[in-house]
Amino acid sequence: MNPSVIAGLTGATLVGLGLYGFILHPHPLRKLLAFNLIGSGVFLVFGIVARRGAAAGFRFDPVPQAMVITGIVVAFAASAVAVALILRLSAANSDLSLDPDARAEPSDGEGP
Amino acid sequence: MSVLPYLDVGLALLVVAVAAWTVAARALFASVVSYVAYGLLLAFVWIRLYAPDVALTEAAVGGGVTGVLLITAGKRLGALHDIGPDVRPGVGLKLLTGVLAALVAGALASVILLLPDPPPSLAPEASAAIDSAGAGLGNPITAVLMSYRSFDTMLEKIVLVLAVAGVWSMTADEAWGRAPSPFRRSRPYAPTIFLAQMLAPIGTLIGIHVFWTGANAPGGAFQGGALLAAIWIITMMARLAEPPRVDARWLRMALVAGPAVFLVNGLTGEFVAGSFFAYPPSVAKPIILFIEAFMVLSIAVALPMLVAGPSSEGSDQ
Amino acid sequence: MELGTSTPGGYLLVLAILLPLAGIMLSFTLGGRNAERVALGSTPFGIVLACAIAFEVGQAGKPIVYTIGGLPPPLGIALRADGISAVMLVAAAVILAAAAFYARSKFATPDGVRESRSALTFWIMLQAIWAALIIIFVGGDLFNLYVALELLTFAAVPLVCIDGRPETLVAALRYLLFALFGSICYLLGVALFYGAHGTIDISLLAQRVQPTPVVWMAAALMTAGLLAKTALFPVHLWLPPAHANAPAAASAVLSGLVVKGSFFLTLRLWFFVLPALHTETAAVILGGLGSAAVIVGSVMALGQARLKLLVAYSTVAQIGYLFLVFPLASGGAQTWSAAGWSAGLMQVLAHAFAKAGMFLSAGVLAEALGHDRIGNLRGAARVLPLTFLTIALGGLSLMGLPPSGGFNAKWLMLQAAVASGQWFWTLPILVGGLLAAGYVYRILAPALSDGQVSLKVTPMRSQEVIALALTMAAIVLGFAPQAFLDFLEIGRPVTASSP
Amino acid sequence: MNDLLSILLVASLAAPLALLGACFVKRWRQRALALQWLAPIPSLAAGLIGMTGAPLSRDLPVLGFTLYLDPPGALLLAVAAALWIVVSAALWRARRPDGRFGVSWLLTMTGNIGVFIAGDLVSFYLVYALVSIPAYGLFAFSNDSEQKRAGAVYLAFAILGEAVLLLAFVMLQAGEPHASARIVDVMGALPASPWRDAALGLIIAGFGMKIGMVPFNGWMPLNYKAAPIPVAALLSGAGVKAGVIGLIRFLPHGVTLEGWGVALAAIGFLSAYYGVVFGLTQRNPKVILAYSSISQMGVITAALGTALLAGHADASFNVAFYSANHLLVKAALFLTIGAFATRGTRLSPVWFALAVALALSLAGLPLTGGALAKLAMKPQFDGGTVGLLATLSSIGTALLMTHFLGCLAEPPSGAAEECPSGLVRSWPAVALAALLVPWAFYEGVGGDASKALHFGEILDGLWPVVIGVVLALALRRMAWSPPDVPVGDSIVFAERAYLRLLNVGPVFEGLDARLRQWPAAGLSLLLIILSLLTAGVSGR
Amino acid sequence: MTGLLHLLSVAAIGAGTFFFFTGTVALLRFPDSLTRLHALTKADNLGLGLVVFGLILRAETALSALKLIVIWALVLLSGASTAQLIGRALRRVRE
Repeated sequence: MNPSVIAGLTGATLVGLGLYGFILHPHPLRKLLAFNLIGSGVFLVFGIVARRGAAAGFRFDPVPQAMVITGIVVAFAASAVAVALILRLSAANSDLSLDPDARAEPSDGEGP
Repeated sequence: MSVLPYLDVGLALLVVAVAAWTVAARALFASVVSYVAYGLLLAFVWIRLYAPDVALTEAAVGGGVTGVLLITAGKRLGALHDIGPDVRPGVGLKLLTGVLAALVAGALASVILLLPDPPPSLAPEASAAIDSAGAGLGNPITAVLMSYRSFDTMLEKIVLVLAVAGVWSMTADEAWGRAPSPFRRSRPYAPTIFLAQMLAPIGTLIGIHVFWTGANAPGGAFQGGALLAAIWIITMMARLAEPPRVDARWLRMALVAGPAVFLVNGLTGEFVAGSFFAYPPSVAKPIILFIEAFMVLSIAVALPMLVAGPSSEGSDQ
Repeated sequence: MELGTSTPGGYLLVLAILLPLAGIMLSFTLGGRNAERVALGSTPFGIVLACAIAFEVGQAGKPIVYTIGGLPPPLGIALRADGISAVMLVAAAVILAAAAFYARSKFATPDGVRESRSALTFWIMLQAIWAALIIIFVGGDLFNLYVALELLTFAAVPLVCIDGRPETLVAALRYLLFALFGSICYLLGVALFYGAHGTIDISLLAQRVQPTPVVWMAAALMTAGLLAKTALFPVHLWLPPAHANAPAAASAVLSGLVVKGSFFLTLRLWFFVLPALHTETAAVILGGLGSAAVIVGSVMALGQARLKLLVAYSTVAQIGYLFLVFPLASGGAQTWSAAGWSAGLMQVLAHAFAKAGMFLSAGVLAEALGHDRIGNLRGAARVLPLTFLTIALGGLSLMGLPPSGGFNAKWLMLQAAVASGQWFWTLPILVGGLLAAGYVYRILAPALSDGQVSLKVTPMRSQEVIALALTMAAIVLGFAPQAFLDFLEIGRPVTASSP
Repeated sequence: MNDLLSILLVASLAAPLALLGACFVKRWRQRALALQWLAPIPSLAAGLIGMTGAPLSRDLPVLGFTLYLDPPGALLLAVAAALWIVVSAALWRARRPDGRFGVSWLLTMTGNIGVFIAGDLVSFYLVYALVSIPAYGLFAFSNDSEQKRAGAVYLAFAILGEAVLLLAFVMLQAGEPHASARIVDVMGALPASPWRDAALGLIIAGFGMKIGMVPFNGWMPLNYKAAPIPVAALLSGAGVKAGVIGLIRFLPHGVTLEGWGVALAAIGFLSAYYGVVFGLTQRNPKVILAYSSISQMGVITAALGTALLAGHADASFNVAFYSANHLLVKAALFLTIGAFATRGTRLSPVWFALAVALALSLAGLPLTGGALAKLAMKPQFDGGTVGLLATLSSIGTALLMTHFLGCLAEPPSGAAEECPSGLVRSWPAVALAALLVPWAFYEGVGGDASKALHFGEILDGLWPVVIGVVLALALRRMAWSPPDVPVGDSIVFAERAYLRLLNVGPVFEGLDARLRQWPAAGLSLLLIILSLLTAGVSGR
Repeated sequence: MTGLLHLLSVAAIGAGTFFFFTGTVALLRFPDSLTRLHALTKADNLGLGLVVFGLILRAETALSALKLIVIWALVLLSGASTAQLIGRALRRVRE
C-alpha cells in the first residue's frame, strides 16, 4: 500500500460519504458541508494523479497540483456564495427546506 | 520497516472518521466544527502526497477561512433554524442512498486502482519547459499557475471577484452601500484583541514571505494572500479595524487589481512577447512577481469580504 | 490536423473572451450607472467579434486555434473555434445584447442614488454569463472549461434571486447547490481523464483515449455533472422555479443560453473527446432521458397556471429534444448522422432564440397586465398585439411548424431517425410537437378570443420589438440554406465508427 | 408563356402575403383587408393558363422552394381562386374589417392557393399548415362554447394531421436517394423506397384527416355547424381540397399497388355511405352538407383507390375535375342556406329550382356540372362491383341532398345574419355559375362534354337520382324519425377518450413533484452515473 | 552532525511526542472541559517546545532554526489565546 493508493481510497470514500450527506441532509448548510467533502475527495484524486506522475526529477506532477489549488479557491468562492444565500434566506424565511412542495411556487403571478 | 505506511493508514482512517462524523452528527454546529477539524487533517494528507503547496492552501482555506465562514454561519443558523423532524429521510431512503453512494464510491475506488501504469505525467514536459523557457521559477507549481495555465489562474481570480459581487447581491436593498456587519457586535474579549495585535505584524510578514518564496519554494500568491486575509479577518474580529463600505472605491479597485493587472499583462504579451499571456523570457520572473503582488492584494481583500458577507442594516455606525 | 498551434485569426478568440472580462472588472470598479454603460457599450463589440470569428472559421473551412501564451497543449491551454462554436458565439452575443437592451428600464440605477444593488448585480452578472459562455464555446481544455462552468453558475444564481423574494431565494439556493453538485462530478471526471491519459486537452484526448473503465467512469461523471447543470429530466428540479421567478431578461438568458452552455460541453465530450469509442448504449440512455424530458416537460407545461412557469417547463421539454442528438448523430461518417448533428444544433439555436423571445414577451405581459395567470388572459391579444405575435411566432418554432428553425430541427431529426432505422425516436419528437401545440394553444386561444382586459402599465414598444426580433430570428432559421448546415460541420470529428 | 406563368405563380403567393404584411402597419390595415378579394387574381390567371399544357416546375432562389403547376392542380387552383375572390369581395364589403379575422382569412387564403402550386415537400408542408391551422381563427375566436369546442376539435385534428404528415414526408424524403425534395422526384423514388408502405399509410391517414375520411370524420360536422356561412362555404369548398390535392400529389401514379388500392377503395366507399347514413339523421342543413362532404370525399378516395388498384395513371385529372365540381357546388350550397334563410318564405320557383339543381348536381343530375363530374369519374368506377358501389353512392347522395332541401326551410339560427347581403343578392348567379362553369373546363382537361348530352348518358345519370329522390320523399311521407345522433357522431367518443386522457395530467404532476424532491434528483444523478458507466464498460 | 547532538535531538523529539500523547489521553479521559483544556495546553506547549528543540538541533541554517522558533512562539500565542477564549465561553455558559 503506497500513500497514493491509500489517498485514492480515502478520496473515493470521502466522495461516497459526501454524496450520502449531500443527498439526504435536508439542511442546506449540511448539504454545503457535504459538497465540500465531495470536493476534497475529488481534490485527493487529483492529488494521487499528481503523486503518481512523479517523474523527471519532480516528486509530483505539478499540473494537477496547480489545478487543485485553483479548484480549492473556486470551491471556497462557491461556499461563500452559498452561505450568503442561506443566511439571506434564513433572514427572509424561517423554513430552510429545499423541498419543492413545502413551499409551493408563488401563489400569484405578481412576478417580475 | 518504515512506520510511514501505518501512519498513512492511520491518517486516512482518521480523516474518514472525521468526515463521517461531519455527515453523521446530529447537531448542525457539531457538524460544522467537525468539518473544520477535517480540513486541517486533510492538510497532512496533502503533505504525504508531496503537495506542500496544496497543503498550505488547504490549511489556509479549507481549514482556516472556510472554517470562519462556516462557523459564523453555523452559529447564526444553529439555534434558529433546524429542519423539523418531519422532513428527516426514512430508513428506506437512507438505505437506498447509502447503497448508491457506496456503489459510486466503489466504482471510483476501483478505477483509481485501475489507473494506468506507468502513469502519464506532464512532469517531464514541465521540467523541460521550465528549463528552456527560462521563466526563472524554481517552484514548478507557480510556473504552471502563472505561465502554462495562467489563463485559468486569471479566470479563477475573476471568479473570486464575481463571488464577492454575488455575496453582495444578497444584501437587503435598504442596506446597500453600507459595510458588512462586523463579526461581533459587542466588544470583543481581551485575548482576541491581544492575539490580533500580536499576530497582525508577524502574520503580515509571514504572508509576504510565503508569497515571495513561492517563486522558488512551496508557497505563492494564493497562500500568501490567504494568510494576509486571515490577519485582516482576525483584526476585524478584534474590532481593531471595521469592515469597509462595499461601495468604497479603494475596495473595489483592490478586489479587481489582481485580475486586472493580469489581464492587461496578458494583452500586452501579444506585443512584447508575440502571444497573449506570454512573457518576454528575459523579464519573465519580475513580471510574474509583479502580477502576483497584485493578486496577493486582491486575495487578501476578497477572502475577508467573502467571509464578512453582505452588508446589513445598522452596520454603518 | 494541427490543433496545437495558433492559426490566423486565432487572436480573435482571446479578444472575444477578454472583452467581457474587462467589462466585468470595469463595471465592478466604476459601479453605479457606469456598470450599465460598460455592459451596453461592449455588446456591439462583442457581436462584431463573434461575427468576425464566424467569418474567419468560414474562410478557413477548419477550426481556428489559439494557444495561450504560445504554449501548446498538453502543458498550455488552447482555444479552438469550430463551426458550432462560431454559430453559438454569434447567437449568444445577439441574445445577450437583446436581453441587455430589454433590461435597461428595469435595471437602471434609480435617480438620486449613486448605485443600486440590483442594477450593479444585473450588469455584472450579465457580462459574466457572456464571458463564461464564450469560454465554454471556444475552450479546448477540460479544466479551463470547469472554471468557466463555475463562472457561469456564479453569474446565473444571483440573477435568479435578484429581486430578493423568499421564493426566488429558495429557487436560487436549490439551483446553486445542485449546480455545484454537477460541477464537482464534472471535475472528478476531469481528474480521471488526466490520470488516464495525462492530458485534458480535447483534441489530444480524442487521439489518446481508450475504452478503459477509467475513461468510462470519467465520461459518466462528467456527463452526469453536465446533465445536472442542463436540467435534463429527471434532474430538472431546479429549473422551473429558477427560470420562472427570475426577471424576464434574466430568464431569457438563463433559458435561452445558460443551459445550452452545459449542453454544449456534453456535445463536446461525446462527439469531440470520445468519438472513437463505441458509445451507442450511452447514446441511447441519453436519448431516452431526452425523450422522457420531452413528454414529461410538455405535459407539465400543459398544466401550468402561470405563463412563466409554462414557458419554463417548455424549456424542460425542449432540452429533451437536444439530447436526441446523441443517438441520432452518433453514426460517425454515416450520412444520416450529419442530419442528426445539424438537427441538434438547429434545435439549440431555434430554441435559444424562440425561448428568449418568449420569456421577454412573458415579461412584457406580466408587467403590462400586472399578472401572468393564463386563466385571465382572455382578450389580452387585443391590447398587446405585438407581444402575442411574438408568443405565436415563438410557439410556432416550439411546435415545430414551418417556417421556423424548430421545424427544420424536427425535420432533420426525423430524417436521421428514419434513415438510421431508429424508429423509436420519432415518437417523442412527434408527440412532443403535439403537446407543444397544446400548450401554445392554451396561451393563444383565450388571448385571441373576445374579452375585456385592461392594461395596468403601457408596455414599452422597444421591449416588445426586441422580443419580436428574437423570435423572428428563430423563424428566419427556418430558411437556413444548406451552406449553413455545412458550416456547422466545420471541425466536427467524423470517425468511421460503425453503429 | 412559361415565363408569364412563373411570374403568375410567384405573384399568387406574393399577393396575399403582401396584403398580410400591410396588415401589420396600422395605417394600411383597413385598406389591405378591404382589398383582399384582389389577392387571388394572379392565382386565377395562373390556373386558367396552366390548365392546359405541360406541367411547369420552377425552383425559387434563396428560399429553396419549388413551385409546380400541372393541369389538375391548375384546375383546382383556378376554381378555388374564383371562389375566394367571390366570397372575399362580398364579405369584406359587408363587414367592417377585423384584424384578427382578416389575418386568419389571408393566411388561410395563402395556404389554400399554395397547396395547389407547392412543388417540394417542405413548402407543401408549410402551405398545408397554413390552410389548416389559421382557419381556426375564422370561426373559433368567440365566447360561444359550441364554437370553442368546434375550434378545439378542428385544431386537434389539424395538428394531428400535421404530425402524421411530417413523419410521412420525412419518409418520402428519406426514400429519395439524391436528397431532392421535389415532389416529382420524391414520388418517382417512392415505389422502390424501403419506407413505401409506412409512408403511404401515413399519407392516407394524414390527408384523410383533412377530408373527413372515416374514422377521422368527426370534426367536419362540428366545424361547419360552428362556422359562419361564408367561412363554411370556403372551408368546405376550397379548404378541404387541400386534402384532395395532397392525395393526388402523394399517391403514386401509374403504379399498381393492389393492397393499398383495395384498402383505399374500401375506406372510400365506407366514407361515402357513412356520410349519407349519418347525414340523414341530422336536421341542421349545415351539418347535412358536412356529412355530404364526408360522403363526396369518400367517393374521391374510392376513385383514387381504384386507380391504385389498376395502376391507372390519369386518375388525377378525373379526380381533380370531380373535386373542382364539388368545390363549386358545395360552396354554392352553403350560400344557399344563407340566401334561403334571408329570403325567408318569399321564395320564387326559379330560386327553388336552382337550389334543387344545385343539390342534385352532387348526385350527378344530368345537364348539371355534376353530370360531367360523374362522367369524368367513369374510368375509375368502370363496371363490376365498383360500378355498382358508385351508383349506390349516387343514389345515397340524391337521397341525402333531398333531405337537405327539405331541411332548408328550417335554417339554423343566425344563418341570415352570417351571410352578407351581397352574396344573397347574387346567389342565383353564383348557383348558376356553379352549375355551368364545369362545362367550360371539361374540354380543357381533355374530356368530351358532348358525351354527357347523349341520351344514354342522361338516362344513366337520371335514374339513380330519381331513385334517391323518391326514397327521400318516401321516408318523409312515412314520417320516419331518425335516431338521435350527436353532431359529429364518433367525435363524442374521441372527446370522451381525450378527457380520460387528461387524467394522466395529475399522474405526471405527481411524478414530476416526486422527482423534483431533492433526494430523488440526487439519486437520479447517481443512477445516471452508474448506468452510463455500465453502458460503457459492458462494451457496446 | 555529531552523534551526541543526534541523540539529544531524538530524545527531545521523543519526549515531545510523549507529551503530545499524554495530552491527548488527558483530553479523552479528563472529566470536564476546563481540566481538558488545562491538560491540552500544557501538554501541547511543552510537547511542541521539545519537538521544536529537537528539530533545531538538526537545522542546517540559522534561518530555519529561527523559523522553527517563530512557529513555536505562534503556537504558544494562539494556544494561550484560544484557551482563554474557551475558558471565558465556558464560564459564560455556566452562569
